[in-house]
Amino acid sequence: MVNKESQTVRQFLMGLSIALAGAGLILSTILISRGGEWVKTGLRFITEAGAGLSLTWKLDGLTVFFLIVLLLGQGLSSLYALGYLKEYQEKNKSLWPFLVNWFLFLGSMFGVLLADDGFTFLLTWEMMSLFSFFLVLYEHEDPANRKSAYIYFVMTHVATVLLTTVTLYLYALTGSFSFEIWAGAVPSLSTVQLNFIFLAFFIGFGTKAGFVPFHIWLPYAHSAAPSPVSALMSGVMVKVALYLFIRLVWLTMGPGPVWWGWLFLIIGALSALVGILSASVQSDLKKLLAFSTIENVGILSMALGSAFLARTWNNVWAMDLAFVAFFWHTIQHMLFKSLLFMGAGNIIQATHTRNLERLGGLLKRMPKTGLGALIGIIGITALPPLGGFWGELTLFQSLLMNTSHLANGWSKVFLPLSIGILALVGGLSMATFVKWFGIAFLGQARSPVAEKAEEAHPIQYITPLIIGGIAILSVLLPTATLALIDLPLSVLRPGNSAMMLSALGTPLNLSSIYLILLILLTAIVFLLTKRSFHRVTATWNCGQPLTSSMQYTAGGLTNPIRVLFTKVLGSRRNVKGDFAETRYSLRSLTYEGKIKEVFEDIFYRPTIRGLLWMSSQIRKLQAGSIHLYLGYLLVTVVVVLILGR
Amino acid sequence: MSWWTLQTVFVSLLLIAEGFHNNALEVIIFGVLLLIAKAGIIPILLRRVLKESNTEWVGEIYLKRAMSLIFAGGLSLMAYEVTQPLMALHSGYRNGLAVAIALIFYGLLLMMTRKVAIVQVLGILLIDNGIFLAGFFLTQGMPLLVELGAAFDILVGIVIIGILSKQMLENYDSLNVDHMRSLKG
Amino acid sequence: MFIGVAVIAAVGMLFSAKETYLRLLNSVALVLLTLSGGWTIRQTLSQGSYSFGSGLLYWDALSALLLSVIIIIAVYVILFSFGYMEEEVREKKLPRTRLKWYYFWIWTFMATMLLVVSTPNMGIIWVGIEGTTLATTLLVGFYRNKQAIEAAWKYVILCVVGISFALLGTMLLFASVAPLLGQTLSALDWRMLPKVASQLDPTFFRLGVLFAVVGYGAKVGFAPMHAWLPDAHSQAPSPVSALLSAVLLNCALYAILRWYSLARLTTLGPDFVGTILMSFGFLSLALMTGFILLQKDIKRLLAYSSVEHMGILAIGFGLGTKEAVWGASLHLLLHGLTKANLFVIVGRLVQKTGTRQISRIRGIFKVLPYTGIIMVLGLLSITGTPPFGTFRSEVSILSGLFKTDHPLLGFLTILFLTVIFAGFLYHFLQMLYGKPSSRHQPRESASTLALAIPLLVVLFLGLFIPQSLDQALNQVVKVILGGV
Amino acid sequence: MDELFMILTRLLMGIGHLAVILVAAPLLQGFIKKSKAFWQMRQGPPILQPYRDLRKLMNKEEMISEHASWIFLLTPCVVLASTLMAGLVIPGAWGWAPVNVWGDLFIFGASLGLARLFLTLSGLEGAGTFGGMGTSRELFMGLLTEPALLLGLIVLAFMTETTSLQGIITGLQGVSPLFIPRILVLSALAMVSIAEMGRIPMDNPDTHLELTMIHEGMLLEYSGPSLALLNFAEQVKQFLLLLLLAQIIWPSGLISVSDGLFGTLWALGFVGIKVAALGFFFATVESLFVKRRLFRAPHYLATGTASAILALVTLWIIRGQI
Repeated sequence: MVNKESQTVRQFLMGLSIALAGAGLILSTILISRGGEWVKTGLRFITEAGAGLSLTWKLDGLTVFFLIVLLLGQGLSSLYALGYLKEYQEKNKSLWPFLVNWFLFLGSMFGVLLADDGFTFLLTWEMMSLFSFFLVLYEHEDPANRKSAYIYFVMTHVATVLLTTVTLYLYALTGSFSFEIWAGAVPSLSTVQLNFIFLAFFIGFGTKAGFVPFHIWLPYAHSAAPSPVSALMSGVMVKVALYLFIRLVWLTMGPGPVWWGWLFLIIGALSALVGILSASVQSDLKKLLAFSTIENVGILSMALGSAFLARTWNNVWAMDLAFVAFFWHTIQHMLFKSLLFMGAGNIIQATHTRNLERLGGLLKRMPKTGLGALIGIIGITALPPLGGFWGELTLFQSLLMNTSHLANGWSKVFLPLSIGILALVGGLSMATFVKWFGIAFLGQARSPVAEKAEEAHPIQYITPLIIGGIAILSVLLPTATLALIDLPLSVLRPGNSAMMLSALGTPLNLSSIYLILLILLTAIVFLLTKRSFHRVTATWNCGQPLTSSMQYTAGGLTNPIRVLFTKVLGSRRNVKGDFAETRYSLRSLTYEGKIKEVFEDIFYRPTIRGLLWMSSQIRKLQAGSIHLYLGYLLVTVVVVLILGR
Repeated sequence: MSWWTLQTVFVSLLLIAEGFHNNALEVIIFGVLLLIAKAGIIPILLRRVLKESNTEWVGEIYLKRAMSLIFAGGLSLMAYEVTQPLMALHSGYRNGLAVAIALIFYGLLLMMTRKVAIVQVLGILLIDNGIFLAGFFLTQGMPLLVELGAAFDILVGIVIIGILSKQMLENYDSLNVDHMRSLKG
Repeated sequence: MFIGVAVIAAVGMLFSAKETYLRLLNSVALVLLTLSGGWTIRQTLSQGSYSFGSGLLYWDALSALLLSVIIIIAVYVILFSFGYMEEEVREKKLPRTRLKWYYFWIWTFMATMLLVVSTPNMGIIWVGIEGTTLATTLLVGFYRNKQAIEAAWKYVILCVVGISFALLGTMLLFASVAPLLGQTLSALDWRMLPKVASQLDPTFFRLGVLFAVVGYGAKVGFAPMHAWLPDAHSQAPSPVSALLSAVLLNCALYAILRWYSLARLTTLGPDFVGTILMSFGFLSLALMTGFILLQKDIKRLLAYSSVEHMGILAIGFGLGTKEAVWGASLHLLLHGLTKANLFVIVGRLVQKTGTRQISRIRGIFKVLPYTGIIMVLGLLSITGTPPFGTFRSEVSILSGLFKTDHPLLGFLTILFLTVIFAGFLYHFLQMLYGKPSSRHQPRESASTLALAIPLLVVLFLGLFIPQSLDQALNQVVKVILGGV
Repeated sequence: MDELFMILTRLLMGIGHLAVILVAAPLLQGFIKKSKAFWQMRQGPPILQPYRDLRKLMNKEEMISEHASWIFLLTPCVVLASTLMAGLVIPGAWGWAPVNVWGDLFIFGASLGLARLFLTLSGLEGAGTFGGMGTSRELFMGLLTEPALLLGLIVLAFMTETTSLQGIITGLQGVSPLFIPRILVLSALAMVSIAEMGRIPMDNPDTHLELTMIHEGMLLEYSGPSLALLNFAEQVKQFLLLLLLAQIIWPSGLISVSDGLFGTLWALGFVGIKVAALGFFFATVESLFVKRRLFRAPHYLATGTASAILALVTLWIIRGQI
């Protein structure tokens, strides 16, 4: 039976969330259209927290851009959640924990984006982690989800240790939390201090953004969360972390040594490669998407790195291009990743499994979801005509310009190599998503659940289609998108960037032409070939009857990759054959491929083991014997007397 | 045990003597009270408890005699070391203070090494005496209110510990502290 | 005067063990306590200080802070323990006749604590602290089973021995003061002492302050002298545990603070005691991580976290910068509230599930949803997660660490806090979710949420700190740092 | 007014460009078959055979697997269309490409990528084993070829300081044909395009032996017009790759109006000769080598990538910038 009360609550609150998002978007568009100095200088708000502490907020172009991303994400995923939550409600699971934390989570993300001083930042940042943690924990019936949530929260907290340290360190140095004053004090710091601060920021935010090797929590959390939350976390939250890189490292710490840029670039490349490799061998519907998030964050970080390098080599054009690539990709990835997570959500609700090996042939049963997902994978694999490609093109261009701008040095080799890596990543991501889509939607159903799947609630397939529409629009009207990107750019670079944008717009402006031409050509070809009549028959299978077990499995499809990258993935296979009398006639064969979580094994497990060992040693102090305790007392007295003299 | 009683008597007599010496009445009264309380009530109470507990308490020690002697020696050195800088005291009193502090340390050591609950009580009383001795040597007696409070506290403390040890007898039917090791970690 | 109230109440408790009688008497006593105490606090804060009975009792901002903590928590805990103890009696854990003893000792305990915070005299304060030990011993051993008695024994032995060092310290102080102020009671009065602080004989005073800090430190439960604390706090009836953790420790710390603020004025210099405090605090913090990470008993978990928070307070006060001391004073209040609330709610939990083993408590949200909510709040508050007030106090303590350029110490402290957080989170997640293992499945009403009031206060203070409180805390800072 | 005229001319020229590609592609295929036959001492099919095959297939009835969905039907059109899009950025006979903005060299690879995406997807449509096999191997090949292709083009871009293919081709005229980086790049691109064209030693276009086939595996379910389109698209792709190589080896510059009609025709014929020569070359290579195992492919393509990187390094060394 359906619980009426919770239904109305659901509809009302989610409607509210959507309405708020819409209002916010309209408001920001008005603000932007009014233009004015605030884009550069920023509007300030102050809230008193008593005891001489005041939380300060600031709204400038950079913030507005990310706010728009956030609002877009909020609106879309709320719309989706409106349909998605129905299932919980039918299971009579209380929606309150979800709804309350949903709003608080969104609110705290707003806070992080608007924060203008260290304390406010810490406050909102921690709250963001906290409430997203609760959201991840929403499906707590499954112990695995609890574990994921725990890993997530602990990781973010460890990262926050560094952030708190730095914040307080700067506070101690400057006597104030305000970012401006920090920025003013930075020049007086020694390089050692600067580098330490930078590293702390890097690890702190990098963990939240999911840089390799701090990424291990991300696949757990993003796949354990309910799909709308995954969409929000992958689409928006990681971007918030990247935003803080720009706000605190680029704007506050100013130009640093060259190796900062290289760090961004290298870690970015590493993240992209590792992320997509792990994704390609995943067969968990949502884990795969989560890993691909790591990949895209890597690409974004490479864009940042290129920008940093360009600034240190004062190469304005490359810098602008890098940032255009960064913001463009931010928007596109937000759209496509949320779209894909929503598709995954539909599949999961329809089949109640996340395992690709049990899906198949869903396109026939859930055509509209499938359409959305198809748009999604074209976008996420960075193929024309959709947005993902044009972003990468700009990134390539900026890397090239950085290279040719350099007088000499090995950098001229390494920068192009990073492009090569990106190309490899592109190929891998195509393999990954062909697998994701093809195995799930095409061919035959691999299990009864997949056979019985039904199309999801209308809202749940309309939302992805809307997102697809927005994505296509962003390509059809590149000038509008570029105008949006101009906002943060004008904050980040001195001087006016509008002229530059129009000049540099050319390939991006081409995007609309490309799209139209492609569709045109396809249509022409379609019309010219008079597909007079066709017959539907069985697939040719050498005359054997075709069973669903004959198609390639998800594991098999990317097995070549698994074999090629055995070292990186630490993949192990173990095949057990059960032979009849001769080893040429086989009764049954079981194949089991494992992927080691390399980084978990290298870093994390040993650390935790060490920690627990230490605490077990410490616990031995409390042995229960009063004589021992008296001994402690005596020793303490003696030691204090000796030291205190 | 009886040794301790003797010591107490001695300490309190010292106080009374001091009282007569600079004819301060309250000090005398206090000394008398102390004499009654410590040399009278407490020993009786402890004996009562002891009778009920049929624990023979020989050799229930952690440290060997020799070891504990060494420790004691070290601690008394420590006490001297600590008290030497107190130049404001004239040397006799200073050494006396050292003795007193050493006495406190011995008490602690005693409590550490012995297993029987009662001995731990003795240890406390030893420490207590040490403190009063120290008080005597430092300043001829603290303000009366404080002295009284302290003495009262000790008295109550002993009573409560007595009650506890009765309960201990009920539960463990022995006064051996060594049984009580269940609370760990 | 409220000391009188407490004493009278204590005696009154002994007459009858009827439920109605006890409830009535307690309520009356609480009302009187609140009124007189509240009035005193107001007087104190408005005039800066307030004395009573020809200066025999004296309060300044610091005492007022402690006083308010004592009163608030006492009211909360005693009101809670009505229902709790009745339940215990119903479950045949206790004979009804013992109830009167329970309240008797509680109120004696109250009286001693009130004495500690009301007297301006270093000697009397010692008497009071010793008194608290004695008053609580039998409460710790209240269930009279093996473990309870063991805990009580360790408690009383260790504390009495420790405290006696504090007495020695006091005597040394007296010895150094007597030549200046004479052999009178007022020689130990800290309205007098600051005037002569600079002329105190450093040799005496140094020895004295060392003994005093160690002695009272044993009562506060600084590592490694904390050994008695988890035992006592875990074996006592939960309301008593709440009082011990949330109030008594603070009182012992209060004694140290008095010495500290005096020592800052002497020739030893402001940092002498501060350094000792900080090292004790840091040691406690570091050691507690281990105990908290691998803990099987939920009440012990809370007890160890009390030690940890005492460590934080010690660091904060020991730093001696305005900001840090402000934060520490705030933290003292907030930790009291939080810990009291946690012990109360956990006590209820233990009562309903019948076990203290974390591994046996599962699926609280299914069985006791409201308790679950309160526990989540408590978890967040005790681990200093925003937006709770503890976050703010800890941040200002930490920033003190950074400002006195110990960035490394600061980093380590944050790290330890995080490890402790991880431990807490782990245990609480285990308990909150999963399959409820307990046989009986008690349902509960939303009225449970009323128990969360202290936590809500903490939450509110995290978002906004009212003017009055801020001023009060600043006065406290002045008292401790000596007219900074 | 005149800009409208400009746009119209541009459009017309673009259509012409595409038309040339469309017409020439099957011819090239026929020529290559012929030259292979020559090496195998056969007479071989007539050069115009590919046209006939296409026409025949266009009129055949089409069969569609019961498991297939609309993507299966859409694929041929998209593949052909996106291959043509790739054609838009390659300067043709007159050294002019319809799309020439900076960065368009990336568009070439990406458009081929789009084609590959749809092809691999519809390989899975049939729910059979062969399609899956083809898809899996094609994806594997794809991710190996892309770095080599991109790096090779990038080196050229550095050589000529532009990232538009047209600019590169015109720029290459100024570079000596024996310039070492250029040769290295050529070898890299040649290896890549062998893989991309699906020829020995990577793939075997002539057989349907399931152990060897990659590209044919994905096409296995197709028949009739769709098959025609896909084959046609393949031929176009092949032509484009050869054209690109030809232009890199011996670039033909932008013609101007001054050259007159003869000049334009000559340019056309010239390109034809270049491409034909290359085709013959690849036919030879194919006849000399044998197909390799799939897991040898990485080594092969790694060689390609390596030579591209080598080209980069040597370029900087020669320019004295390292």
